[in-house]
Amino acid sequence: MDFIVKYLWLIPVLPLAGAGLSALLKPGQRRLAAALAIGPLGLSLLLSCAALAATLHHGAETGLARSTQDFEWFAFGQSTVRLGWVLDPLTAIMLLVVTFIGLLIFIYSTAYMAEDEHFGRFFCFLGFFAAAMLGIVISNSLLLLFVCWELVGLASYLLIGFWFQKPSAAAAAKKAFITTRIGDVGFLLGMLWLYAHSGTLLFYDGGHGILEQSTVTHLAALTTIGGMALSSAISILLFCGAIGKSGQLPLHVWLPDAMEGPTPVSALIHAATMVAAGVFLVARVFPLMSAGPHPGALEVVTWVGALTAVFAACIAVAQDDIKRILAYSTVSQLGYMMMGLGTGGVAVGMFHLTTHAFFKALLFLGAGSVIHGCGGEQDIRKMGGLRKLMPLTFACYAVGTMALCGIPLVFSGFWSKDAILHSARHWTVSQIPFYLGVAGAFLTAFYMTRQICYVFYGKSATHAHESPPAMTLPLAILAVCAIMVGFLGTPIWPWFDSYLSGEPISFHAGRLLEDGQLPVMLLSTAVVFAGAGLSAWVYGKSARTSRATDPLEVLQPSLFAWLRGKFFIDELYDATIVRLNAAFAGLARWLDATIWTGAVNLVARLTRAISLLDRKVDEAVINQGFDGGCEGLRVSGQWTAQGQNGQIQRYLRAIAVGFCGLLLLLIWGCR
Amino acid sequence: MPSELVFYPLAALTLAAAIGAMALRNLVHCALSAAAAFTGLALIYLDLNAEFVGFAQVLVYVGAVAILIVFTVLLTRGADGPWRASAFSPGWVTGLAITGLLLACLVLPVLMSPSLKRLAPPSATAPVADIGRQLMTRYALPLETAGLLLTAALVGAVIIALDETRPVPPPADQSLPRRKPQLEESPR
Amino acid sequence: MAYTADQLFVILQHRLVAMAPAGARPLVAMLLIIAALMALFGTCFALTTILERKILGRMQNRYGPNRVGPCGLLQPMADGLKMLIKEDLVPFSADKVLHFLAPLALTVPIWLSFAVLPFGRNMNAIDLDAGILFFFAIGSASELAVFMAGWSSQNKYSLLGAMRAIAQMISYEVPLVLATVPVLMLAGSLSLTDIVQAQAGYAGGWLPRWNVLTPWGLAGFGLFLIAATAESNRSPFDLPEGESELIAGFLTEYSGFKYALFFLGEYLGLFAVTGLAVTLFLGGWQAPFKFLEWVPSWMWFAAKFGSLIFLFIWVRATLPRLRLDQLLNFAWKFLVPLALINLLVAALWHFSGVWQFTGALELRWLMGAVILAPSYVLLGRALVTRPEPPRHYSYAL
Amino acid sequence: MSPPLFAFLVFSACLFSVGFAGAILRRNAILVLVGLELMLNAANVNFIAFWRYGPHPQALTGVMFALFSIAIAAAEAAVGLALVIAIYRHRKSIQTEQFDSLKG
Repeated sequence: MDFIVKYLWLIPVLPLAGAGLSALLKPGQRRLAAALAIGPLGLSLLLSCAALAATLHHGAETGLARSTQDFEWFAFGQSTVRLGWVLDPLTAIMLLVVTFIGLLIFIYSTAYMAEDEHFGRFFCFLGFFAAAMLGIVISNSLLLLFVCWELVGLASYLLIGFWFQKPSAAAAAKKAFITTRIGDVGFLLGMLWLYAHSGTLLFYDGGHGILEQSTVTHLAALTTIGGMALSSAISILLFCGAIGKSGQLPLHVWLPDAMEGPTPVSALIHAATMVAAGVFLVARVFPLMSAGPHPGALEVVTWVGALTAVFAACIAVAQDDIKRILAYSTVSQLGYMMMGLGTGGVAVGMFHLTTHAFFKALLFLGAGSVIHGCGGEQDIRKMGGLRKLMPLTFACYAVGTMALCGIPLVFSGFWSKDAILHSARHWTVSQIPFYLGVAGAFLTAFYMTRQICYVFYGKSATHAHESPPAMTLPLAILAVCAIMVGFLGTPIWPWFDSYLSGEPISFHAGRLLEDGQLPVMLLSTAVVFAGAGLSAWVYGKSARTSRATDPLEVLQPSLFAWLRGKFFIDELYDATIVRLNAAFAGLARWLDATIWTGAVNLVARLTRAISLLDRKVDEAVINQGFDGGCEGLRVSGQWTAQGQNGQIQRYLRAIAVGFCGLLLLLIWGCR
Repeated sequence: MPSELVFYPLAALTLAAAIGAMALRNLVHCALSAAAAFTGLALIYLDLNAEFVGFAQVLVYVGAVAILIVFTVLLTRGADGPWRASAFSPGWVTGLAITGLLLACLVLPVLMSPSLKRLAPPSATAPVADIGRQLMTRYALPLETAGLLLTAALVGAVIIALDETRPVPPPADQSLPRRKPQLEESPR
Repeated sequence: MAYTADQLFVILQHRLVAMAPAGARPLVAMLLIIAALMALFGTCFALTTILERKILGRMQNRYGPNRVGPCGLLQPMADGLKMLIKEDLVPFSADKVLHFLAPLALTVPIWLSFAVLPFGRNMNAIDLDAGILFFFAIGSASELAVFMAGWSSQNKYSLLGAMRAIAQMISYEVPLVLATVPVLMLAGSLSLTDIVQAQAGYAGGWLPRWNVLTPWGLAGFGLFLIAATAESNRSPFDLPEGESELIAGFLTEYSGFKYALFFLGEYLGLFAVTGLAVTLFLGGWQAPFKFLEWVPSWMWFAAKFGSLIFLFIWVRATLPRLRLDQLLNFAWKFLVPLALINLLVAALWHFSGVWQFTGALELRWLMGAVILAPSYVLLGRALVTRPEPPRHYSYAL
Repeated sequence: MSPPLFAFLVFSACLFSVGFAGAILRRNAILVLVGLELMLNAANVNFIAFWRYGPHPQALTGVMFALFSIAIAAAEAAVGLALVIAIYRHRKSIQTEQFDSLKG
């Protein structure tokens, strides 16, 4: 444990070094660039496995395994800023998820990007992204986490705008960057506020860290505006950052646009890892969030998550772009995770994060395979019948879909979603999130089935082909994982829960029947089958016949327009915030051009008048005196300069005479 | 134990060689005379039991500095030779007077202080091992500094004396006389 | 018996000194040694000249001198006699004093340098604390003598030869001394007697602890031999006297006895560096095997000395002469860096001397070889100038 | 019978003066440098003599000083003579009175 903690920093530094090296490569060295991304991440994966093994081993001995390693970054005045990294179950599980999925996506990218001109740059950015993400995961300091957080933002910007020649890609990159910055302002404010009260930003520091008992109780005891506990206020500000990064309402607008990036990027960043960073942040600062008798922050998290889950699922129903549907689905699932965190705690949210990472990466990579096979086509209405042309992709995609919908007992999504719904059912504050969650589950099944119908059934419209093994192999691996991971957190054998909390684990089949588990499960199963069945009934026919108009559009044109237009949130922002901003900018320009310029000109005129006066005085009085002085100096200088005639031997003589004088003075003068 | 029998003749010879080095008209003779003076000094060091310094003196001064001087003399031939009107600077009378003053200032205090009349203690040696040990301990920093200085001097001397005005051979196709195209188009 | 044979000359000297009156004994002892050294190396000089000529002859498929005395062995006597009775020519414009002093200034210091060489157990004239420094200091005086000879002749070939000789001797003195430094470092002494003592004994009971039997010693021995060949102006480094280019270099204007003195000086210089090589690298007078220790120490020295002299003659017969730029490049760009690297290897060898595990010796050897072999190859590569690419003319006239 | 200490000091003073006279009187820059070397050597004689006659010869301070002085003198000679050669290249002369570009 100590050993692996000592070298934990290697996990992010290895991909970073690989990225740095590959930045120096010539454009032609494609194999080397890929190797420099994949190799270090493979090593990081091995180290992550070792870290997980260490926590398991250590956890078996002493309960919760957590050890940290800190160092001093810099000191100003009396106080020092310390950074560090932490290894605990949360870190270990997240490390494994990020490195494993990242590695598969890297391998997938070698095939997907094989034709791209800037292959090396892509892998350089991917490695950089992986490094920053792993930095977030291991950091033991909110400051270090924030730094990596911003680096992740940068990497995301670079990767979304990878095809920056496309104006839409450049705009999407900018949008993603600026939108997440809005959330980060809240994050930064919360961090500063926290530092002002606690004096440290380390999470765990032998009892002094911000997540440890003494600080948390101290913060929870203080109150601030509106009688809210200080810990809750700070947590809500930190949660703003998570809203931005995880695409929660109302800052979700960037995430669907981010699909302009290459599909592996969408899979890696906008499905599996980066957007999960917000969830991870909430999980990390959970002790702070849940402090006090009335954790207001958790209520905010729950409501935001529940609303986002349903809201995004609604939009996904009416979209046509295969990646956009998945993007809204991601937003929706992230809402589920937030809800799980708010109602059920770290384990519930993190479990859904883990399962979601696998099956959403699978879906995105599957979508990428479809797009690759169809020659860059993304509109699902123009696809069809791919089931026969791309059988392997279809099988994997189907597994991913079933996992996302939560088909019972076998697929991982069922178990993690069930855990969230179960905890929402038992939430004491309100039952509405539970019902919203059930509605979201229905919608999820509905739109995913719709997608399957459009893409894989019906008559084939394109000449698609199966993708190369480097793409299908990661798909297969992820498909297996998407099934298997769910068994880590069943109510019968809640390994995931006990691992994160450090409690002993037990196998207990009867737990399935206790505590209202069974009704919730049955309800969610019924809802899922209802949604899938309805969708299959509606679209199964139309997929075969007309594709131009959606059946829903025929039924409910105005509702469908709202959904197709994503509730016009972007337009709302354009009309309000962006226009307000432009108005303020115009005002500022006017102020600058008239008032400030006038003032500056006035000052300039005044200065010129004064300097004219000064010049007169200068010429008449000072120059005369100065010239006289200079003349005197010049004459005396000329006279002295005759001694310095450049002849070294003359100087030597002078030195000798002086030396003799000093010697005589020393001998006889100082008696 | 330094001996009068050795020292006085040696001192006289060394001084004579030094005066020769400074006064002879032929530069090569001057250089060789200087080398003789350096050798004489080395022998005086040996007489004073400073073996190591004596050998170092021969190695450095006779083996290196004298050769350098001789080389410089040969490389700067034609600058001035024995055929020039005077080998001495103008104003040599005052120069000699100043030298006399300097000599008096140096010698008089020595002769006037009685404590300097003492004789040599019976034995004092400078074993090489002790010198080496001290160079590596107490004088390690000066030793390193001297090494750095010598390296810098080596590089500096090479760079200063490097002949950068040596004509660079022009590229192959420019060294050939160019055929002038306008020759054919010249008006008749 | 073996002891008597070993210390034969020492005992002889003691007996002879004991016969002198008490007051004059130190003087007599000194004079005896000087006389012995002069006689020994004078004979050695005579023998080497005839042997060299005969060996060269054999190697060049001819007989060599075979007319004077049995098998031509009295040839040196005849040559010496000829030199002595020849007229001593001094050019008209020569600087006569320096022209006279130059051969003396060359020969005398070299005689002095024999004083510190240990020829056998207890057989050295003086055991100086800084013996090797003395050796090199004295050796550096010969450069000035060469210059004197070249300059005082007032002949352009003489001057060019002298300049070449000085440039060569200065350049090769650096690798010569640098090749010696590891030996001094490892022995921890500048005294030649101590250096021989440090090579006593047998590693593993059979391998003599001679310096040449270590990686740095082997490399250093090679460097030393090359530099020594150049220092004594022998082929293939005989440019200063290259008769096909410079007539005879700084010797052009010398004849008769003065020429003989130069000739003597050069051979004595060769003997001195050979003796030093034997002392530094080949274990001096130590026997190569334990069961051969009954052979007197001075005989071992003589055997090693003779073998090295033969090696020099062999090299002279084998290798062609270098060009001046090749010569200087070889010294500064190959020998000096390699000697510096060898210094590092010697230091590693010294500090790895504390290893006790089995296979340590092999590992130390491997370490030395791993550093030295690639540096040798790379430096050699860098030294070889690539042939110029074919000149390209855009158009010909 | 050893010579008294002041004999060495007078000798070194004389040597110093000879070197000094050469340095200020000779017109040839090389000989100016030779004069400087002689002056340095005169100082070395003092160091060695004081070491030999001093109360603590085992401290070796004088010897050490002389050794470093020799090393520095070698560096000085190398750089000085290189300068002479460089000047000769530019001016075809090494007469000291012509080196007066640095006059006031």
